Amino acid sequence: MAMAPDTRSPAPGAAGKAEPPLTAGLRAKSLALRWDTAVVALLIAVFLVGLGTTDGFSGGGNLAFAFNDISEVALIALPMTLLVVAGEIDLSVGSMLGFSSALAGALWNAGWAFETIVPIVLVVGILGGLLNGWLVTRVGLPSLAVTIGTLALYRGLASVVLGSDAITDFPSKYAAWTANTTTLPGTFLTYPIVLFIVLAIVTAFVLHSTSFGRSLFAIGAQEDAAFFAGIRVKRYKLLLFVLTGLLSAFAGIVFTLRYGSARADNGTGYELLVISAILLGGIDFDGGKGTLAGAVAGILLIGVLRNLLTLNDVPGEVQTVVTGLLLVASVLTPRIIGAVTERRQRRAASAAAATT
Amino acid sequence: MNQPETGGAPVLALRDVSKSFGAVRALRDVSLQLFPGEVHALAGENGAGKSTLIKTLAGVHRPDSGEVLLDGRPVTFAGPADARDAGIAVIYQEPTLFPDLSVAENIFMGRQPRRGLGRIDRAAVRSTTEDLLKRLGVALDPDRLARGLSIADQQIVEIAKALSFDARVLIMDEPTAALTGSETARLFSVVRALEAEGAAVLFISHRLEEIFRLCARVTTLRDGRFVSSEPLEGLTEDDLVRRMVGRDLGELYPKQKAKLGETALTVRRLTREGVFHDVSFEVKRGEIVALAGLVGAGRSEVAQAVFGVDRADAGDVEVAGRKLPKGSPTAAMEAGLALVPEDRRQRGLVMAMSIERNIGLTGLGKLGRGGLVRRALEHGRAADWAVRLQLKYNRLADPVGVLSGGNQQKVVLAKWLATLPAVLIVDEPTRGIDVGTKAEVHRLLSSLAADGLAVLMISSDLPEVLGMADRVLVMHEGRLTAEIPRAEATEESVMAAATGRERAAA
Amino acid sequence: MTTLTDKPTAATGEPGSARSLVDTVFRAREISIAGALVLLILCTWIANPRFLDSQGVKDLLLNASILVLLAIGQSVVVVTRNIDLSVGSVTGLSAFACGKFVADTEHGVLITLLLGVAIGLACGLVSGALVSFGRVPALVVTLGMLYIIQGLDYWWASGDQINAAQVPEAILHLGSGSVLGVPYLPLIAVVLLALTTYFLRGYRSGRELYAIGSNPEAARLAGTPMRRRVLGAYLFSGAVAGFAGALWLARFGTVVADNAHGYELTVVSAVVVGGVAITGGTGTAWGAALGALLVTTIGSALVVLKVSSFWQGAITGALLLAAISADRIVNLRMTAALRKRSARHGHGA
Amino acid sequence: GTTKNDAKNDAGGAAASSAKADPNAPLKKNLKMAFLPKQINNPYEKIVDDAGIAAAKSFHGTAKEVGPSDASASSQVSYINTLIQQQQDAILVAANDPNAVCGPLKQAMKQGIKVVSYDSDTAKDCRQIFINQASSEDIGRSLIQHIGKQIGYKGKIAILSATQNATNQNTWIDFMKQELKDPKYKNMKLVKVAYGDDDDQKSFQQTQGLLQAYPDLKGIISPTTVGIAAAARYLDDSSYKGKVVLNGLGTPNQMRKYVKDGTVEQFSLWNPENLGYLGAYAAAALASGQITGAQGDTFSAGKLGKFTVGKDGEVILGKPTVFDKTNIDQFHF
Ligand SMILES: Nc1ncnc2c1ncn2[C@@H]1O[C@H](COP(=O)(O)OP(=O)(O)OP(=O)(O)O)[C@@H](O)[C@H]1O
Ligand SMILES: Nc1ncnc2c1ncn2[C@@H]1O[C@H](COP(=O)(O)OP(=O)(O)OP(=O)(O)O)[C@@H](O)[C@H]1O
Ligand SMILES: [Mg+2]
Ligand SMILES: [Mg+2]
Repeated sequence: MAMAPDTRSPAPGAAGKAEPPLTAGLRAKSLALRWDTAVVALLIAVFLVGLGTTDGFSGGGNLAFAFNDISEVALIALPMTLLVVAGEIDLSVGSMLGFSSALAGALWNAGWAFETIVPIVLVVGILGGLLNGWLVTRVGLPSLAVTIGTLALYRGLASVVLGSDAITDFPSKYAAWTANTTTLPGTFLTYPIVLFIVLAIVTAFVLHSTSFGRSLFAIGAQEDAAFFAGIRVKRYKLLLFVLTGLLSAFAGIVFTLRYGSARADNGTGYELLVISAILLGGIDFDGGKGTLAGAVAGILLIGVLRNLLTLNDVPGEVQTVVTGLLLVASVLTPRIIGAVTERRQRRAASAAAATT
Repeated sequence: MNQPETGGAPVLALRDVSKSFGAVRALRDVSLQLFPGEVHALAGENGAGKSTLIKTLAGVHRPDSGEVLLDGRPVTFAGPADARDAGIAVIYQEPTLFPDLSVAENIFMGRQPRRGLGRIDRAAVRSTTEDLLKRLGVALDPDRLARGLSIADQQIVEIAKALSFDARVLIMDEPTAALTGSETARLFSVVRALEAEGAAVLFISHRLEEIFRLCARVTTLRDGRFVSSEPLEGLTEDDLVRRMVGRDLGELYPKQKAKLGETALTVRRLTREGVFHDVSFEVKRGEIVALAGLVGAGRSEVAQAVFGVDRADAGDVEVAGRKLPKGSPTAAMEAGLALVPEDRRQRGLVMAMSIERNIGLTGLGKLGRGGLVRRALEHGRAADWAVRLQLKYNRLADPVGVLSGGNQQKVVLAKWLATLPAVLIVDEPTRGIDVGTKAEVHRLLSSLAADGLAVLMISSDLPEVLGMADRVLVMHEGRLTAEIPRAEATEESVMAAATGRERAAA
Repeated sequence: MTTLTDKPTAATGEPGSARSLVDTVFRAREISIAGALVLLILCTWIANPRFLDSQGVKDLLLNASILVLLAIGQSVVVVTRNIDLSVGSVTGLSAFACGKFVADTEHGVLITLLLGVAIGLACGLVSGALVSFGRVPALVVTLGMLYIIQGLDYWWASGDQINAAQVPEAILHLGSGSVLGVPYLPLIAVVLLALTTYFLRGYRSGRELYAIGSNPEAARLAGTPMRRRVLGAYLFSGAVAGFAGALWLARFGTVVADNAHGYELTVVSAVVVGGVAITGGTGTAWGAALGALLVTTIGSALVVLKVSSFWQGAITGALLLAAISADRIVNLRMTAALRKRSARHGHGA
Repeated sequence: GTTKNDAKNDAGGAAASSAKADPNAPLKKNLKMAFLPKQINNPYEKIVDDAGIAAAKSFHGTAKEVGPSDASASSQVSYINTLIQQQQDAILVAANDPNAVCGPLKQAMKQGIKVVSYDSDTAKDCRQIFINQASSEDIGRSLIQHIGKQIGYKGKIAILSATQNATNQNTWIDFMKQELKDPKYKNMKLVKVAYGDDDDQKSFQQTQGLLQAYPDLKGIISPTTVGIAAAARYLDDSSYKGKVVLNGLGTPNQMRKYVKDGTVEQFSLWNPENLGYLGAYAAAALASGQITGAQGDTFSAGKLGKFTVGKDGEVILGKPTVFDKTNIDQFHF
């Protein structure tokens, strides 16, 4: 039996500098093991496969179309990512999109100027977000429950304002902004997508480099601890719900212009699409984990994959299955990789222990 | 004290067990033997590997190498259920209750007595729980939900749970950390009874006097390595400390005499109905005021109401003469208040976040300009405080959840000290901290006070209260019952006030 | 020594009275839903007495039955702090498969029901295995399963439809027939509800489901066979969904691929309205069943009250929100009252 | 600002074809065409499209059916884009929304792809031809005429429609309302239009609700195959059987049981197979240059004979068939 050595060995790390360095190799390895990196890789792979195998994938404005086609989902997904990181969820986004579209249609039909309609609709989006946020932060209800309720409510309001009408003939000078034929000169980037890229960069910056973003991770991971650290948990959550409402309403306008049709059922089922896109990107539904890059990759992956499969006449139901499989893979793969490395590590550790 | 019979075989033993978590080698070739009818202490600094060891015994961790022996035969526990079935009862360091279930159900989960058709016999569950709680001398209602129990009550439920097993081996990881004297005494008498019945008990505590009071043998760990295993008889506290930390310790309660400055914290007629009433006191700069009392007296609630995480129904709080708005921790922090909460896992730390981010969390506004967070500043802040508090860690980017309990407590302290507060409220600052670190924490508090910090310290550790405080406030059932200056503070006077006997004493 | 108070306050409230208060608070969750339900039915009945004539009651019960079944199944999963979003798809698949199975042949009722249950079990097995053994977030996995099962169902059906005329009379009878004036479907739902409640309250494994939902880490340390229990919950929910699919066929006769499409959110809202916490650990099967009853009754009542179709959605949403908010606010009030009335009573001091 | 009135004038002109029709041009071989139904899983659409695909085979073309699995306005759009990329010769679309599909369809026409709408029309300038199953006016008015006769021109009636936005349904309902203005219906009153969203269960419950809300209801018209089947099923085992008249549009296979057991006396529908067949031929005629979609163009559609393009590029299949006990066994779709 070893007896006590009489000098205290400094605790590892206590000196601060003794911290084992993260080698480039190690960092690369831990990065490679993360799902969000895998999604980016998958996205690139799908893209390359598309270029190589499918005529018409890269040509004739198809890419512009493919990306433009997911612009509403993508726009909503940005604030939703923040919300999910903070441990909440908003299932009412599709309905808010529909409500915004219906309201825009009703006002347009009543002869209002489009320039007036847009701010009004955005304010309504903010109010919708406020209601969600208020019920969650002040009344203290779980967001899943609240937003299932507002999902029904907002969709219902949409049909109240517009009934069974479909309003058309929106001003072409605005509609052109959302068309997949109008792109940033020389690229396949349509304006909604350009806006998405700008907002995504801003969001990434906010989430990963600011104190606000840092707080969101803390709130999502352990709300109590964040609150005890003086973070304004409720206010931040409220803000996120408002942002989500705002962008959903904005997406409603984009949708209305893009399809030239305002209807109460626009965007039905979008909530699950948005959620799947960001979950696919490795944002943890339990909150506190994920990167915006992953979420963006998840969104784009869904868009590109869908386009590619449709081009190859893969029927919709198979695409649905593929989406489902990807979702399952998105959570299962990291777990399997983790389990395998852990097992390998354990074997290495016991081998090391055996030799000492 | 019982010595293990020399011929008796150990009921439970570890042979050359090693366990690593990634790069951290928590246990290296550790052996331990538990004999029937023996109370065995496990000692070591924070992070020495004590909890890891008992989790290995309990089947939570599987050893990388070496083996667990039950009655001399090697066994492999696939999970806690296997260990439980083998007659091993464990009280983990952190309470593991089901908040939505009643106390009785918590105690008997998965082992409820059954009636015909395999149905649970509710009446039996309830009455057995009542008996157990009576045995521990607490008047907890078996039907009350575990949610909202104070840490101490949670610990008592844990103890009741472990006792309900009638186990051959009882393992307790710092069961007394949250308890006060009387409850501890009651626990010890129960443990002695078990000992007499022939159970083997493994006991972990950072309070050395408890080890000496209760145990016959002690096994010491240091940095995951086995140091010694020997009878306590003939050992002094200093010997034990030397085994644990590898050197001699200085003075235990290094209280510096501080000059009292102007009033930093004023609490006036603070009331939260049903919890505490009409609490008024002041803390001056440079002063350490202890808030003592029995478990559940409402001390933590007062602290939380002062800091603003709970809303007080009446009364107000002033920091340096400025009144704080009600219910806003953010405003309290801006005014220079800091609260180290008692429940570090839920409230003190974001367990999944890295050490540096946890420490940075209280200073997000100061880690860069315009809402930006500069990682270098964040890392620097964390590294600085890690050194000052002698934190034991692998990498600052590791999640704080992998640290040992005591080291987690240091991170909470670091997180709050880094805000350079004017008034520091610490709720059980040294709970679960080893003697060495405890002395460091005390030295730190003391020197911070000497530099003009006002400290309000809530503690259930009476020696700590007496050793550190300039003034002792005592609470009993939600009211301040006494204010005792340092000179008059004795174990008797504080306990008298805490149990409501203070009138007789005064 | 300074004496700050002259006498310590006596603890108010006996442990007994406090307990019964606690009990009331938590029982109130179901009671308040039941109250809302009764109120809704009464109001509707006053406005239109036919709402409660024999045909009306029969319709009300029949409408709710399948949702009640699904809500019971879902509640068992939600109690373990998980969720099963695939129930709609499973019900749809099972309904279609059973329809295909019986179409133009003479298969018995029992075998058809068993087929439905088997299909549900298979789906539940996959979801449950992924959640419990793969230890992956339930929401993501079951959302994935929702898509996978739906896709397979569509692919298989490819636009096919089974008509009531093709379904054997015996099966249709199960959906519309009754014994002593009570239709079969609600009876089945009540039986399942009773069994589930009995199991959740009276058996170790039932209580363990609550333990897992309340604190998974503690449940692990307590040696609860978590994987088996969670898998069990999913198997149950899957089996119930499959069973509900077979009943769907019996009830509606006509089945296409997208039966019960989008039903998952209705089921989840029923469960939540019924007081089962989405965060696990609390709630009862009969609360969930009441929630389901309330949700369907709102729908039926609006039609009977001649509310414009355009308003129905909005009112349903508003009522859902009102129901969960009211429940929550009552609960908060009661807890606060409890705090004020019973200061520490449980301590040995 | 920009208001509706400004916008009215700026609607871009349709891609009016300058080409001239050549009625004698032969049908081209190897034409590629695609059916884009409202929803891929709709049994009725399936019958239409399968018949169309078979018809294409008969003139040595290839046709396929692609489409979304939900009947939402927007989901058809990405399929149209794909069909453009695939350079189909013709697209046949049953529009979920007359305007949402417009932009891409115009793009398709610009690239020389012929666009035929069937079953549910798009906006007029977004397609060359609309194959109408029967004139909308005929459908709407005849349903009222039938039910009027059945209930003796007296009592309350209700309509059980599909979704609130279904164009064809709403057009028919408008004609029904116009027909009701005729004095002979003065004792009949349309009390409610309910929406079952073409969802079987929802339609079922709506029927239930209608009957409770209006206990003295005499008749229900459900101009949708899903709705009428659900309503029939509800009536079949309710106490309302035999007391409430149900009429509308349904398929014989779905309704056979209820016609035979007396729940439903009669209902009507055109032959969906012929609809698909005609659609395929019309598309081929367009792609071969036989017609341009202008009023008065004529083309021959195989076994169905000659058809003439009417106003607004509309081609009408014919009058709907009325099914009852006497003839239902002759039809199997
Ligand atoms: N799950 C884990 N993952 C990674 N490291 C761990 C894990 N659990 C423990 N460790 C590390 O193992 C070492 C021993 O920890 P352990 O909890 O056993 O200490 P302890 O002796 O119980 O300390 P304390 O007195 O503070 O409770 C510590 O360095 C700790 O950080
Ligand atoms: N979150 C909570 N919800 C409900 N009741 C609580 C909660 N926290 C504490 N209590 C109750 O309030 C009373 C006062 O508890 P508090 O924690 O303030 O006591 P304390 O004097 O600080 O004792 P301890 O040493 O346990 O911290 C106790 O009866 C406790 O059970
Ligand atoms: Mg420990
Ligand atoms: Mg306390």
